Amino acid sequence: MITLSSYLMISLALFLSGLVVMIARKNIIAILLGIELILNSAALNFAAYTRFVNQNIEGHIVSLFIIVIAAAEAAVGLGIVIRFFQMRESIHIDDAAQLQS
Amino acid sequence: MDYTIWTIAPIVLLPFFAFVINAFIVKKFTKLAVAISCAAILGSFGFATRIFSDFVFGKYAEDYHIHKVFNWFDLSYGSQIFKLDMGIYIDNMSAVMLFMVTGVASLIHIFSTYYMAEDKRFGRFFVYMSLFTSAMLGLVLSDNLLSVFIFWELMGFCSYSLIGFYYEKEGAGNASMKAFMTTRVGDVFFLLGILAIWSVVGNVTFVDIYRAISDGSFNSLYALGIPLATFAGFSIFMGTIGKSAQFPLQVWLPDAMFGPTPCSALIHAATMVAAGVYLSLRMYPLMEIGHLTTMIAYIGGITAFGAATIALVQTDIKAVLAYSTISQLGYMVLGVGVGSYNAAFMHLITHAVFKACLFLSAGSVIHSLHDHHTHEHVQEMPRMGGLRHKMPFTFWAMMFCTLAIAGVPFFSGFVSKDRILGDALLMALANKTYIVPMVLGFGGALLTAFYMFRMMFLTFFGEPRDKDLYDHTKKEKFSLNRNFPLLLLSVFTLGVFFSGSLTGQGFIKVASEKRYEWFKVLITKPKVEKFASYERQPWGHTDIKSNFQLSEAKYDYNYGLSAKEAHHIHHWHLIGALISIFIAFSGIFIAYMMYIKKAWNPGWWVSMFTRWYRALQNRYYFDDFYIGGLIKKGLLPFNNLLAFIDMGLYDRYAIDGWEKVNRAFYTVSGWFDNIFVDTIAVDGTGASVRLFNVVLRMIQSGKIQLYFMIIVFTLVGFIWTL
Amino acid sequence: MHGSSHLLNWILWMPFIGVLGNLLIPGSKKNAIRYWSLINTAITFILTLVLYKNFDTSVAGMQEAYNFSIPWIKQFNIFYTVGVDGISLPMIILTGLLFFLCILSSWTVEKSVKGYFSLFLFLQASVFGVFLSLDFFLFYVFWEVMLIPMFFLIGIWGGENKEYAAVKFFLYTFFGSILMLVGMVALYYAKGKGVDAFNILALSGGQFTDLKLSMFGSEFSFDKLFFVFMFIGFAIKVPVFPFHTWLPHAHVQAPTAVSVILAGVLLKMGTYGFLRIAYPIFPSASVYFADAIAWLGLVNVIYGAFCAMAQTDVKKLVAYSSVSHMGFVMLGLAAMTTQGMNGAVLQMFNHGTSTAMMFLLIGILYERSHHRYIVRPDGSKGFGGLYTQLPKFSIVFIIAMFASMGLPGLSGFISEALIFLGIYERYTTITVLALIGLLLGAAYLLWMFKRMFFGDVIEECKSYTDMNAREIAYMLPLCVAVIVFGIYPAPILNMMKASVGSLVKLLGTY
Amino acid sequence: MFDNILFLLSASLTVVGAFSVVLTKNLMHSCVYLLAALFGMAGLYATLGADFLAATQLVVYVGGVVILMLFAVMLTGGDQDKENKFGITKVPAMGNTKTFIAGGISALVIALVILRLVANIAKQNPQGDLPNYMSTVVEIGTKLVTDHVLAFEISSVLLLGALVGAAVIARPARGDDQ
Repeated sequence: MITLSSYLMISLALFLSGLVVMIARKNIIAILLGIELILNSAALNFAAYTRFVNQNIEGHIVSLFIIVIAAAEAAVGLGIVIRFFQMRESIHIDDAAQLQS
Repeated sequence: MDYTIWTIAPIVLLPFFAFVINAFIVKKFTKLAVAISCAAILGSFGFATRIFSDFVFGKYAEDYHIHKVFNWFDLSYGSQIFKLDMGIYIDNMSAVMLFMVTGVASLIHIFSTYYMAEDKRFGRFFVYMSLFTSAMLGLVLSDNLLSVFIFWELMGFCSYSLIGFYYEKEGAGNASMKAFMTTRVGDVFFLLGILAIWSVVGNVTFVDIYRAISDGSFNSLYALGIPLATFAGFSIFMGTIGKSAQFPLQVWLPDAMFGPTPCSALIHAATMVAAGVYLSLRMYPLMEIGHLTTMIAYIGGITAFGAATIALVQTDIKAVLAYSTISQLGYMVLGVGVGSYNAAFMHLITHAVFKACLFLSAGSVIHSLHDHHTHEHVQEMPRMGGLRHKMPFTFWAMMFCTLAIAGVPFFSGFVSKDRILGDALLMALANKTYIVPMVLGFGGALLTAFYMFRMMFLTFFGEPRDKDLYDHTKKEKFSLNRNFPLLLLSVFTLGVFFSGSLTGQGFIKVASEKRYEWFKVLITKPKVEKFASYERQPWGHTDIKSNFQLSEAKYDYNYGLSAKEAHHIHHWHLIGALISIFIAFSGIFIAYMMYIKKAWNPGWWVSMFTRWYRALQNRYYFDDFYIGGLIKKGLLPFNNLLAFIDMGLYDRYAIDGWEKVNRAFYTVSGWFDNIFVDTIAVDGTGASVRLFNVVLRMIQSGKIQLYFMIIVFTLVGFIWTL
Repeated sequence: MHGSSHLLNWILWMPFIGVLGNLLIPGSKKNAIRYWSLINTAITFILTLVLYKNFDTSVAGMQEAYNFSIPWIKQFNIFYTVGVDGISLPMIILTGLLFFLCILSSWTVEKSVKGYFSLFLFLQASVFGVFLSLDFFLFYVFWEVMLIPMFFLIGIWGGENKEYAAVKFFLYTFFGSILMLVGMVALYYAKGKGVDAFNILALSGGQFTDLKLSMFGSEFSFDKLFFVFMFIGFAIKVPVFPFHTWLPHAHVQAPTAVSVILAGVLLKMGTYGFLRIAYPIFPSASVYFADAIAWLGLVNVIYGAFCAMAQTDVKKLVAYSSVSHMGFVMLGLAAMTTQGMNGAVLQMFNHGTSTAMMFLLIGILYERSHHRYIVRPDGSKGFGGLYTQLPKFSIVFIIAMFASMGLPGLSGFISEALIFLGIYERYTTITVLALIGLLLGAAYLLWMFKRMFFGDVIEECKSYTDMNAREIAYMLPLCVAVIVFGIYPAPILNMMKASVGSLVKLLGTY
Repeated sequence: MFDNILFLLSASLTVVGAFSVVLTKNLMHSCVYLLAALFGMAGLYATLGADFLAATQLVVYVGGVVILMLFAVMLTGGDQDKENKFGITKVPAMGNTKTFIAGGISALVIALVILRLVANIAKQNPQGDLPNYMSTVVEIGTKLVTDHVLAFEISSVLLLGALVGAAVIARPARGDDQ
């Protein structure tokens, strides 16, 4: 039986995966991957609630915006990563602990 | 002329002013100072003679007194009365005493002008002598124990100064200190006695003490659990023991011979040491009611005999005389103890005369004998001998005195000593406890005769043992200041001046009783009951001479007893006299056999009694015991210990220890302040900020994952609260 | 303000004028400072004599003519009140005399002359203040102020261990003062903080006899408790036995003149405190504690004498003799009889003169020898044959020594005899034991004298010169005093007898 | 039935992909697994009737973002320093046990919290109407230009900004040799 809970559980699994990736990984790109996962779990929730609870399209639109933001974020984040890599020759997150170069 | 204060006080004041004046001028005008001293004492002698003649040769009354008082100071305030009166008190005894003291002192002053003339401190000697004489006379004139004590101590000071006269010598320092300290032991007791009496009588005038005794005020009063009369009497008698060099405080007197010989004659033979006996006589009623006479007799007997034994082995001429002085003082005390009141006093007077003469003669001998090698005068008898050819006047003077002290009949010493011994014999018969003092007394008499003649024989007879010394000695020429005092004093060693009878006990009556038995008539035990209604006169009062004829005393041959009882006494007195005579001659005979005939060898005796001989030479080890034992092993270590406890322990730990306690306190409080107040409370505020800062800085690590975790947990917390 | 004469004010403030004068004189003009100080103390001494001349000996209380009182700190009813009676007058004269002589004896001080003389005069003023104050607060202030010049005089001009001695002196006395302060404040409150709450005369008379005080959960007798406080405060100054150890240190380290003042005047402040404050204010407690005082006095006498005998330092010996002699004063105070109390006050005066002589003489000797050993630590003689070398000195020394040991005819005897007469009936045992102190007193002094003065002149002493004119000049008045008051003590006794008598009468009612 | 199969497949793909992203040690692999997870997501959108969303998911994520990621990985590949400039050994780029424990605990905690919330929802178990599988494009387009026009415009500006920003940031600094 596919219920709201099923989606929510999947969403939870995605969120937790993203969370663990964000915390456990030291690679900036990997962290970005975690962020993507978390964003997706949020988007899935919106879509699931649209389907099971209030039946209007607003949830899809929010999910859509999430995807847009995720894309923007990925673009900017990866740009930063590249730039950071150029400066430090490293994408280790602990090397990025200073406010000043 | 009647007696006002201005005819009595000069007796004391003349020598005193001489002292004051001389103290200032002695350095520059030595001769003048000496003259002033001599003039002063002769002046005193004049005033004293007047009193003496009035009391003795006048139509005297046996209980007549001159008693004048003035207020020394008065502390009364409101109802609290405290007055201290000082006064002059002259009765028969003090009149005789005054005469003796001034007379002997005058002669000794005169002799000193010969003896001390070459001394570098000629003048100073007279300064001390004047002070001493005035103190002694003051003592005699005193009407109360406190002023007796004052003059007593002043004499002690003079004695101290004169013993330490040759202060270059280390020994003089020791001797003077020893003399002062030993007598001071007695003096402290004396003061205690004064205090005890004061607590009963409220006064220490002789008159009031007698009155209190007759009132029975002393009965049933106790001090420290002892009957008060005994306590006070004993304390005062301790003063006598100290001053009169009685056993066990006799140690100082032989050492006192460090002083110049005339001062030995005056102070340590004739007057000051006799003052102790004088005090005992004055306080005789107290001793009596305090039941102290037995003890006094024992002390007197022991002293008389013990000192005589020591005198046997002395070779220093002055040491012999010193021990003989102790011994004779012992006889006086024995006399006090056996109730032979006037004989004791008579012995005091006769002894003063002949002992002064003996000392002066010894001084004359010593002064003549001058060792050319050591430039010192010779005092050792083994270096003398045959000196009677060189100094005949001295020899005869000394011979008379020796006869007197040895107890040869017709001499004063026999009169007085025999009476003491006779009374001792009587007492021993009546009371067995007195047997020991009696035997000691007779034994001492034998020894006295022996050692005195030993001294005479060794000094004046036989062949000169130190030829060099003998040849350098000039032949004595009669000179007024050297020989006159000797000869005059030696004249007064004749018994007739003191008693009309041969022995003073009625053995052979020479003349009518009253005129010639003046001593027995004048000097009687104070009859305390007579003082019950006695009034004293104010200072300015004039004692009318005609009052002296109030009631004539009679010489009572039978002592106021029945003829039968008196016969018993006379009987035993006679036996005593015979024993004395026998003893005296035996002593002389032994000495003769030993030192003139050389039939008996004294060395044999020495070898027979080696241990005793050594004990005698060491003065029965008294000095060793006192100085070596009590002081060096007892007092000084104790002092050092106490001083160590005081500074080394008490001060260092108990007082400065507070510093340690304080340090502990301030360490703890400082620590507390530092740790709790400053570090924890004050710095803790800062530290907590810093801790916060450390934590926050740890958070603010720039590590995004950490931020993320914080966000997550914050979020969790936030959700949890929903 | 009552009383018209300012004589007491002049006496009290004259030394301050001297201090101000000294401060105005440049420090390089040493002689000017010395002469100015000498003149100043001479004037003060003359003023005290004027006071003596006009003194009415028949009055027991304060002399009306000289009382002077103005408010000082009105809020707390503290007054500047000065007055003189028979107990304080001998002390005032003694103070005037000794300071005058001490200035003379300090002529040879070369170290910071200006400071020395200024502090010395300052000390004099504070001592006068103590003896003249009738306001407890004023008394206390002077009592404390006195410590300041003493501290510096010992601490700067003293011997090799001066800092220790100065600090010890200061702390010891200060400890006592604090207890006294507590007592003073307690009295102030007990009296209701009124106008007369600090007035010694108004406080006295035994009005606190029945007052109770509860503290720490139990009840205390007010007068007994604070008598003990006062007692300790004064006893330290005397010094009474367990509190005596500052004295040898202070004496040994202090310069000559300061030793003289310390022994001659400052110790008397303690016993004066008893007579002026502790006894009149707490008469019942005084009577209650008389036994204890007597026993402590006895311990002082004996213990001081024993300790004195063991000393090898002359000054320390004399210091301990002071302990012993002040014990006699305590005995006299414990007697609470006319003789005893008069004797005690007389002993205060006499000890002041005789011990001052001793210290001055030791100072004279020290200027020649620069040491004070009777026996050096290595066992050799420190002095020997001084009698031969210094005849004048020796004679004065003999007078001082015998006066100190109480030879009749010199001043010490009468006071000691009076004390003994006073105490015998009440404390026979104590008297007997205290007499041993008299014996020991003679012993240690004579022994010292023997070791220092008799025998051959030792090599070191051969360079010593006899007393010079200045030294004779300042010894002479004391010699005269010692002898004259020894023969005829009535002038001093007459001064004090009414005042002492009224105090005895007060004590007699309890 | 189809829905169920689709859901199961998509869900499996998503969850397995997500977990693989977590568990793999290789960054490139993890990107690929992410791709798989995103595919699954698209399938889930499809089961929810969000066709446009599924398409967008595929286009934007799978076609854009993940490719971008792969490029970035390749650009920044190579040897990484094992130590930082202070000489301290760095945690490995793909994490180690400690970091995974930290992550795991965090995940556990938040999982519990969220499960507590989800439990309530599961009890209610809302069941809306099943989707009719109509196209949502019209409706979304209408909504975007009507109700959500502002958000739409802002997101476009955001995208533009992101684009420009990424280009600017990634561009080497002027004068920079690299």
